[in-house]
Amino acid sequence: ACTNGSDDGDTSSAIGKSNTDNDKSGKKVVIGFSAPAADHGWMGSITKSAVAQAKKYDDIELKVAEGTNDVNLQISQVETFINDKVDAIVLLPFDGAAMTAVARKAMDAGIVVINVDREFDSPFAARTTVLGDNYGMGVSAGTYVCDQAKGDKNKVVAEIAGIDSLPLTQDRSKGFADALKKCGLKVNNRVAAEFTVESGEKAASNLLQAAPKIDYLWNHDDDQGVGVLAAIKNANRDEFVMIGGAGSANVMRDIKADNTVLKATVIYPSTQAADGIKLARLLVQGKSMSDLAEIEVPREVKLSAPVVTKDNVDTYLPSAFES
Amino acid sequence: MRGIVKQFPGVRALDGVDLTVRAGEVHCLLGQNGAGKSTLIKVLAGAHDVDEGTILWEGEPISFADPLAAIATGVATIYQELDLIDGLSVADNIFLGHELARGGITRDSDMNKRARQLLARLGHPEIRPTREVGSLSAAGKQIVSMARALSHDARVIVMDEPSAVLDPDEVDGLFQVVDDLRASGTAIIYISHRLEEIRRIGDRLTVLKDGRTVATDLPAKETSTADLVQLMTGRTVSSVFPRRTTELPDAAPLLTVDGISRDREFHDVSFAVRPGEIVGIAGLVGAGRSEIIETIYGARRATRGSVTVEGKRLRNGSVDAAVAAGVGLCPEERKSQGLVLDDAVYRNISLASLERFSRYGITTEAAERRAARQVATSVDIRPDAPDRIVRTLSGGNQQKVVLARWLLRSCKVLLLDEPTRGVDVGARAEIYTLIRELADSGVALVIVSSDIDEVLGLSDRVLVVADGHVVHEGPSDAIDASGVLDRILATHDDQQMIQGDGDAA
Amino acid sequence: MTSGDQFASKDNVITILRLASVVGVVSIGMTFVITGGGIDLSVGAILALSSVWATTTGTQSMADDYGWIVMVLSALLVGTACGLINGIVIAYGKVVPFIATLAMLASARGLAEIIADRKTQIIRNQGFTDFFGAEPLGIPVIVIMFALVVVGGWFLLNRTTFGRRTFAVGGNPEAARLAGIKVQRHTVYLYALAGLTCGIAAVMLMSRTTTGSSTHGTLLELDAIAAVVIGGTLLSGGRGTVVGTLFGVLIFTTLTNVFTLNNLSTSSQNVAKGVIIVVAVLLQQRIANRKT
Amino acid sequence: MTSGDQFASKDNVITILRLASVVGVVSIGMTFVITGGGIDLSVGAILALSSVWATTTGTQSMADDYGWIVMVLSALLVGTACGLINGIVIAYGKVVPFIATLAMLASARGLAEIIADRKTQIIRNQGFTDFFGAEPLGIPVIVIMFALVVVGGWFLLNRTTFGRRTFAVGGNPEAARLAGIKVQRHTVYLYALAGLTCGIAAVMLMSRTTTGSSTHGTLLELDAIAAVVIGGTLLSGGRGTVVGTLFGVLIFTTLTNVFTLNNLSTSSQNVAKGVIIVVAVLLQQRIANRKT
Ligand SMILES: Nc1ncnc2c1ncn2[C@@H]1O[C@H](COP(=O)(O)OP(=O)(O)OP(=O)(O)O)[C@@H](O)[C@H]1O
Ligand SMILES: Nc1ncnc2c1ncn2[C@@H]1O[C@H](COP(=O)(O)OP(=O)(O)OP(=O)(O)O)[C@@H](O)[C@H]1O
Ligand SMILES: [Mg+2]
Ligand SMILES: [Mg+2]
Repeated sequence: ACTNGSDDGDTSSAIGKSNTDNDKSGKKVVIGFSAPAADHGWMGSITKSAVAQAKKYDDIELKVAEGTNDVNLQISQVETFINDKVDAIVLLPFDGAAMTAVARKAMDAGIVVINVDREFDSPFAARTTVLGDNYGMGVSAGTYVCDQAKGDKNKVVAEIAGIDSLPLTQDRSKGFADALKKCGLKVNNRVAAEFTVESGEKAASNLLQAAPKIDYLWNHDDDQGVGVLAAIKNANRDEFVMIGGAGSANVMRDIKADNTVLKATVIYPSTQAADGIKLARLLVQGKSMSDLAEIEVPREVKLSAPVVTKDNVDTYLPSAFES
Repeated sequence: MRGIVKQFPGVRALDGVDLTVRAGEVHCLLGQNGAGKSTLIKVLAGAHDVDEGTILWEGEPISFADPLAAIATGVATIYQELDLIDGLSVADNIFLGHELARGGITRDSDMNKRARQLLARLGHPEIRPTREVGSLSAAGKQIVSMARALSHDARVIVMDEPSAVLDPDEVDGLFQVVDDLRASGTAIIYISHRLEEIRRIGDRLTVLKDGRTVATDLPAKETSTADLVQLMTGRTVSSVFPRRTTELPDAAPLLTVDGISRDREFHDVSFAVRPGEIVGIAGLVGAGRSEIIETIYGARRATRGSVTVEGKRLRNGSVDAAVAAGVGLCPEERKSQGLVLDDAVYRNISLASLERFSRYGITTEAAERRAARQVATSVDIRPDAPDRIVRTLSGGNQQKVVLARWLLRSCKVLLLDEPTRGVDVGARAEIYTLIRELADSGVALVIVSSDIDEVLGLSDRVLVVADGHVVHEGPSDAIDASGVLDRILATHDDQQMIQGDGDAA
Repeated sequence: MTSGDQFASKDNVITILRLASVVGVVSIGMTFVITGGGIDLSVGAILALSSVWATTTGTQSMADDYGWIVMVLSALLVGTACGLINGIVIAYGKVVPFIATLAMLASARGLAEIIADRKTQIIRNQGFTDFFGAEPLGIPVIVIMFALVVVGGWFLLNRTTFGRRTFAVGGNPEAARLAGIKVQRHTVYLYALAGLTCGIAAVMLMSRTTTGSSTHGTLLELDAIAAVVIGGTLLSGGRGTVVGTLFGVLIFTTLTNVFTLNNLSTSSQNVAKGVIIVVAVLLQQRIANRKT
Repeated sequence: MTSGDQFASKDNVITILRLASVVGVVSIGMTFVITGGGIDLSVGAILALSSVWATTTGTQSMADDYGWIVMVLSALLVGTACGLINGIVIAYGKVVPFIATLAMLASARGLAEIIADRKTQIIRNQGFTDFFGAEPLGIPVIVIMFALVVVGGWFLLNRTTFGRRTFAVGGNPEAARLAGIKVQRHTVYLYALAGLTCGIAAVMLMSRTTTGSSTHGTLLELDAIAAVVIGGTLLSGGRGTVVGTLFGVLIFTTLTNVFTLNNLSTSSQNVAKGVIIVVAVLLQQRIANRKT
């Protein structure tokens, strides 16, 4: 697997496989890129794969802004891009709603805005939106649990969420709860961590005390999952099945090795921004998506959230991100 | 004030005190360190609330819930511990709490003007109202405190040891102001440990002992010193300076100061101190005496010259080097330079001698306490409780703690800056004896004091400093207080002549 | 390096000022609290709570009836109320400011999350967005607000009895008390003032983001304190300068902006920022020493 | 409420102690710094840098050759070195501690990110995991380490000349200097000591999470300072208690644990935490007042 991910990492090998005319060098495109602080593996991979994608094209000039969790700062980054008169902006907002106004301003200034992962609040704020499916992620995890439980309504389900104040966490939890409801299960114990290893370990330690017996544990994020697994090991617990989230390479290797409680993970693609870069280039150069009959690039691309288990892990491992 | 009782955790600071003050009189309050004088006036100023007793104002009972109420009624107070805000200007400090303002917006030029008038009235027109108070010397701050008290047009003005940091000249100025106030019908409560001052301006006096009034309404001028000391301490104290009993050995100098200077502070100071010798430095406030001995100690860097102890030259500007060579300094300002206020008494005393009470860096507390207690008793720190937090001691007792620290550390050279500031007559005599004993045991001492009689009485040799220059050096029994002042004034005149010439040119 | 032209362009200056406005306004409030001998860790959380309170469906429907001023007033009120609570707990409860405001941080943000149900609340009131989004003479309204707060803060600190007393309370509270100042009451005012600036900053951030959210202003307290201290206000109280704080805010914001323009990685930026801060302070001291 | 049984079970007590260990060790170092009149905002970042440095491929392959002690030593060394830099900048550069350590925060975390390339570095050395994961007599090794640090810290602060000097330096640096204490050098020692505790805490966190990461210890500084202050150490310096800090740490950790046992949402936890902190401090003051 790739370790530095700078130019030719396998993070980008899963994308851009289709070799059509679209990849031929064209008019120079200046793209501004802004994302939240790369304070965990998934987010780090988002930026890395976007940069790697841009490097593949000699007609793209990418301006990467400092990753930030401060909407005020992120707004001013977009303002700076507008001042700089970039051609396109690929924006993964810290908070979609809060970035809507400034994104609209960019659109009004004639800049192509690609919204990634966290959706704006107005359709006029972005030309195209690339979305991971947070709700779908929860549903996938919940459905997997239902399948495993085989109708037993007494199974104990626990959940370790990510940063609780983010809308995406809400969506994931809601999807999970909705899916569980269908087979008569519910979340018995829920704690929230902060997407970091340390917080995962802390949250899991407390959770394992609160719930003496668990059957299924869904952890929203594979980064914090490293800590969750460590806590499980510290507590000497193995009576349950754990499902991960996001799909890091580490976790996939664990699933493949099949020697921990971790049996599955739900993918949340970290290549969304890379897709955004590609789409931005096409839009600015006036091209269309070659695999579609459509002349225009679609307004919304929603990526799917498949469940990875021991059986299909080999398909996904190459494109997984190193956290 | 009738039957005032004030209780602090563990101490009954005031235990039924009576005090009556009439308009147009200077009422002096006397008592040993820790007798309760400051506490009593803080009660009067509304800074402490009383536990028992009543305050009558023109015959009516009144209660001062907070300082504002007292000020509004007409009590202005100059506190013993300077209560100024370092970061604010002189004028702002004078008018703090009753700023000249219109609709909340300050009228700075008016305040500066009035401040200038008040300072001029106190004989200090040279203090600029816009100067930051933090940059003033202790004496300057005392003047500002007095200006603040005057700014209130109060009916009663309380002065808690206002003369402690002033030199004789300035005390004269202060007394002039006090006389004016008395003439205009203002009542003054005056606290001091200097009996001669009380003789000069006091009308009547009250003596406190251990939180109780032991005598009141005594005539200030007629009561004999012996009686007063008897009332205050409960015993008789001879206030003569202990004289050298043995002949000064003719040894090589222990401390040699060779031509040290600091720009704009002092110039070309040289002298030597032999073991067992006491050298006094006399001069007016602001003459630069403190700077000289702080420079010797390494707390300030000399721009020129050198300091040698036992033939070894000290590293310039290094306190560590001085301490290692056996030099100690009892600094001038007890609060800012001397004490760790929130620490216990014994720990403050042992601070400079920690190595002595530790092995491999681990402290041996029992020995430390024992030794600290011993020196504490020898300078008569009250109450005799080594675990008390220093902050809760009375001003004079805090001063004794600083002194005790250096008595505990066996130094070869001891520099004392105002060692008896705020110390009562009884304890003062004991400190004199201790200093003499130290000298007799072979320590070389340098003493700075604003009390010229004290400098002359204690020391074997005296240096007179004026405007940063040594203007006289000689045996202390060959000169008297007026001789010292003459020498200082002579240089002042010279200076003025030189300056005048400069202006003319 | 980016060419100087671009950096100094009017647009870019406006961008920097706009970015500086939110943290700037809060820093002015913080200047008062720190000069008065305190510290306020809860500013970011209070901002969040104010923004959430001012954008609930309830408030917004009232705003539809009575005008957007309702939203502004609720933000200011909530901010001031939180500041008042801080002040009362500190002045009368005698809880050290660090702990009292840390507790407020946790509580206010928690409450904001509960009220908003962790959702970002979108402002639908067009009047609000229009008013605060306007740019009379090319200068954004929130930059004008920032300027007014700076001027007002400077005046209050340096030209009024309130300012004098703030220095006194921070420099030596016991001396201030003996001079007849009601130290406790003044302390309450100081924290209420800081709360008010959080309310103002909340309105500004609401206009910038067109949202209210419980995540607004995360870690704002550190930025504000850093700006105040870099500006030369003593953390121990008694000495403070509004102009210094303004510089502190602008230095930080400009630094961030320059970094954005230069394509540096966040990590190297952080290393550089740390070094720059220390060097700046060392230089500042050198210069200050030379003056005296 | 959860039944008392579960809360008081031996397992749960061990869980709480284990959770308390990391922040606890750092808080002991912080107690020294704060008692000595300073503050250290960089502890979390130093912990992160130490953990990353000790788990790079380079260090780990050295550890394979020479034993896991190499990892431990590198964590301790890196921590102490960062602390030394803090101390030197503060004592000799005369930069206020808040700013100097804020700069260190930014730099150390940035450096950690660069070294780790933002990846979580997993510890493969079995010896390390086994040693620190062990539970002799049922007590986890890291809890034992925590206990040793507390006892050592108590002894150092209360029974040695070093401790005495710390109180003096924090209480009145000028008086300490004039009493012949090398104030600057002592200040350097204090920050180096705090750095060392960060290194120890890094080892503990590495063992707990089996990783080194640049995100370790995020916002640890706030938790540590809060624990120290709740414990009764004066933020202005001169007064400090190791036992108080221990209590502060345990109160915070227990609170979180109890909340989780009761399935409270993070938001309500935060609101409750804020209120409980203030009430606890108020009660503590009442009791302290009654005693004297
Ligand atoms: N805040 C306090 N807490 C506890 N005890 C106090 C406090 N203030 C004063 N005391 C005690 O009250 C007693 C009287 O102190 P006070 O300051 O009134 O003495 P004083 O007569 O002014 O002495 P001095 O001449 O030394 O200034 C002393 O024993 C002192 O230790
Ligand atoms: N911190 C300071 N900043 C500026 N000027 C100062 C400071 N301290 C003292 N001075 C000035 O230095 C000169 C010497 O002051 P100082 O009071 O130390 O003299 P002194 O002879 O020791 O008198 P005293 O014995 O009363 O202290 C005075 O003019 C004083 O105003
Ligand atoms: Mg007194
Ligand atoms: Mg002097």
